[in-house]
Amino acid sequence: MAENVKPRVKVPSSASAGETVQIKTLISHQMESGQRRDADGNVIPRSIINRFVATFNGETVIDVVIEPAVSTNPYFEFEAKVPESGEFVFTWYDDDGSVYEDTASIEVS
Amino acid sequence: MERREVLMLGAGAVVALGLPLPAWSAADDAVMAYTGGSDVLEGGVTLDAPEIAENGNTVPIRVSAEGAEEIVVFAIGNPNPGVATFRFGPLAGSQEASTRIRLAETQDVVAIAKMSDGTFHRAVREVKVTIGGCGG
Amino acid sequence: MTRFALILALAAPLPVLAGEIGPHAVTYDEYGAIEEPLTDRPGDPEAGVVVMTTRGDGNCIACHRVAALEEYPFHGEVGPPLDGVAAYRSAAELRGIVANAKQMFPGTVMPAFYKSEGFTRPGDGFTGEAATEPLPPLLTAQQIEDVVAFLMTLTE
Amino acid sequence: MTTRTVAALALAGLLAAPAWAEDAEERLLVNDEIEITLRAPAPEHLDGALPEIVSGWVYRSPETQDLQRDDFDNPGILYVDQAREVWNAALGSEGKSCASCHDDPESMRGVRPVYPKWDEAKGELQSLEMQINECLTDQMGAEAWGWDSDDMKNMTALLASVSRGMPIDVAIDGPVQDIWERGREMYYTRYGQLELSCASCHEQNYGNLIRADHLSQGHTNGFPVYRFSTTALVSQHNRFRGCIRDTRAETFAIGSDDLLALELYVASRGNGLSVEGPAVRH
Repeated sequence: MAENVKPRVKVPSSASAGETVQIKTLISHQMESGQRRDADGNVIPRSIINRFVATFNGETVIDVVIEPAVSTNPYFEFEAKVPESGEFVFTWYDDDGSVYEDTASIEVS
Repeated sequence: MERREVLMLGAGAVVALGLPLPAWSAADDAVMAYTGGSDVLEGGVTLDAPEIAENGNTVPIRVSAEGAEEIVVFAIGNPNPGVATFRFGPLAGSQEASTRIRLAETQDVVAIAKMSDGTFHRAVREVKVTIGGCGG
Repeated sequence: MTRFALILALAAPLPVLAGEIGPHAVTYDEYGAIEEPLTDRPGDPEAGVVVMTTRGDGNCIACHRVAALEEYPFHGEVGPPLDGVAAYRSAAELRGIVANAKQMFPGTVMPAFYKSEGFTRPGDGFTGEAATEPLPPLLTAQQIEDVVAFLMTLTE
Repeated sequence: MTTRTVAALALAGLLAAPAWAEDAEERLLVNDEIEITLRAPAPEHLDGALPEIVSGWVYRSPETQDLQRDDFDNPGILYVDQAREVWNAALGSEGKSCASCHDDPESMRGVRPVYPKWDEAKGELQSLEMQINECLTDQMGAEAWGWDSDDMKNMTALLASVSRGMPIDVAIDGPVQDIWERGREMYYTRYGQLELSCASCHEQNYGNLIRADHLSQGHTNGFPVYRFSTTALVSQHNRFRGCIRDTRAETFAIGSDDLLALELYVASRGNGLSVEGPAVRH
């Protein structure tokens, strides 16, 4: 597992039914591209987060396939529809098999 | 300046002059592989990116295409042109997303939206990646 | 940088090629100009363009704007624009300025491109490590002549 | 490159000078609450060398500037979060955490603006790094952190973040005066084969482009900074070291008395600008 991987998510705590809300996510990750070389000239192996998925109450909001061209500390911003109160689940998949997850609840009135 | 970039820029100028395009590059193969050779329409998708990126390691981009099932982003001048594929689910509030990407050099960034009716739409933005003044 | 590192590795003491005036032997006139070309071979303006636009070489456009070099992106503003410089400077003056501008303009920020000693904490290229003087100058005698030849094409 | 390609390039209009600073919205309100002072009167000790002092933020592109407006967008805050966890961890033989003596990190508001600072008991000028290590070794019974280690950069970023908006206010008189003068001498010394001083770029040419780099006044109020070039936090000494190396000089060691003197002098040039760290730079 890559070191010090820590997700952050920004989701409003409340919304009205059917409203579109803005979501931001950021995760600390080196996103080693597989293109760089170390001091001895050896290629540093690729090690990235290759997929990011956001769901709300089990339904998909966005599903992103990530290539090494996404920057260190991957950032995503997008919008979600919230028909009722519930929970967002954010999942990041690492090349090394690690899965990082964060959740956020929203109260819909 | 890399040869590939020179070729691409040259191609841009040729298009501007209304001359026939030269042969496809490897990057175009990636686009072709994605669209399966279908016609790609201009417009219907928006790609926002800075005209000049202060550092190629972190270039903010935003893609948007109303009615898209997914939007794929290619960085035509990178060693591997693929950047990201955004698939929008039933609870997407819009077919829009922002992220930060790496660009190896000045180049065209391409967004291709696959619409729910099966058509493909394209937007292209040139991003100039700055050259620092210091160091060798 | 790699290139400089190589030269540094190969070059102590400094070789001065036949038909060249080494950094020590250069004569500046009272205004800081160098009348005599530094090499027997005339400067090549096209080679001068490469020196002027290559990071790690002269990289002149890091500080100077040159309209004739517009196809090379990003020109700096630290020094004056060089458009039309040949209309008001002689080759001897330009040679002197490129070799060591401080002879003409004391206190200028411009580095001396044909100087090999007298530095404070001289380093081994961009490694941050110490280096022993004399150092190879930033540009060779021929590169200086190439740059001067290009600058002399900037008549307007 | 062939002549034809060159012509094509010219037609494609490749050259465009970045001209962003003048258009940038010149206000930085972090998280809609922390007002950052972007311009301040030059300190008297500068004797008119600068008409005013200006934050390096002003010279960055709008896209880079925007990342500093909201902590969520600022990648440097990821490292602040890591330091918050360390803050509460018992680290040494004494079983104490930072929080054991200092409560929460917010209680450290006001510390960052006055460093580097004279330590009366030790009789030495201390950077924030040295003070943190003094806590680790003398109070907590822990190993000192490397000056440029991740733990250290993260912790200095945390301490900076809780003082954001406060004016830099380092003392330059009394016992530190000689050190400050040594720093000033370094600032104006033209090092290396390129014979460039700090002043060559950051006093004589701020606001000008060097190639595509928009030169700033070189203040340190944003340190540690998150730099795109390394996509990591960068300490003040590391940055000084890199600049001096880029003059083709024998550079100075991180943590050396030389760089500490330079740190004090450069900090004093920014007296009056806000603490911004972790700032975002290119």
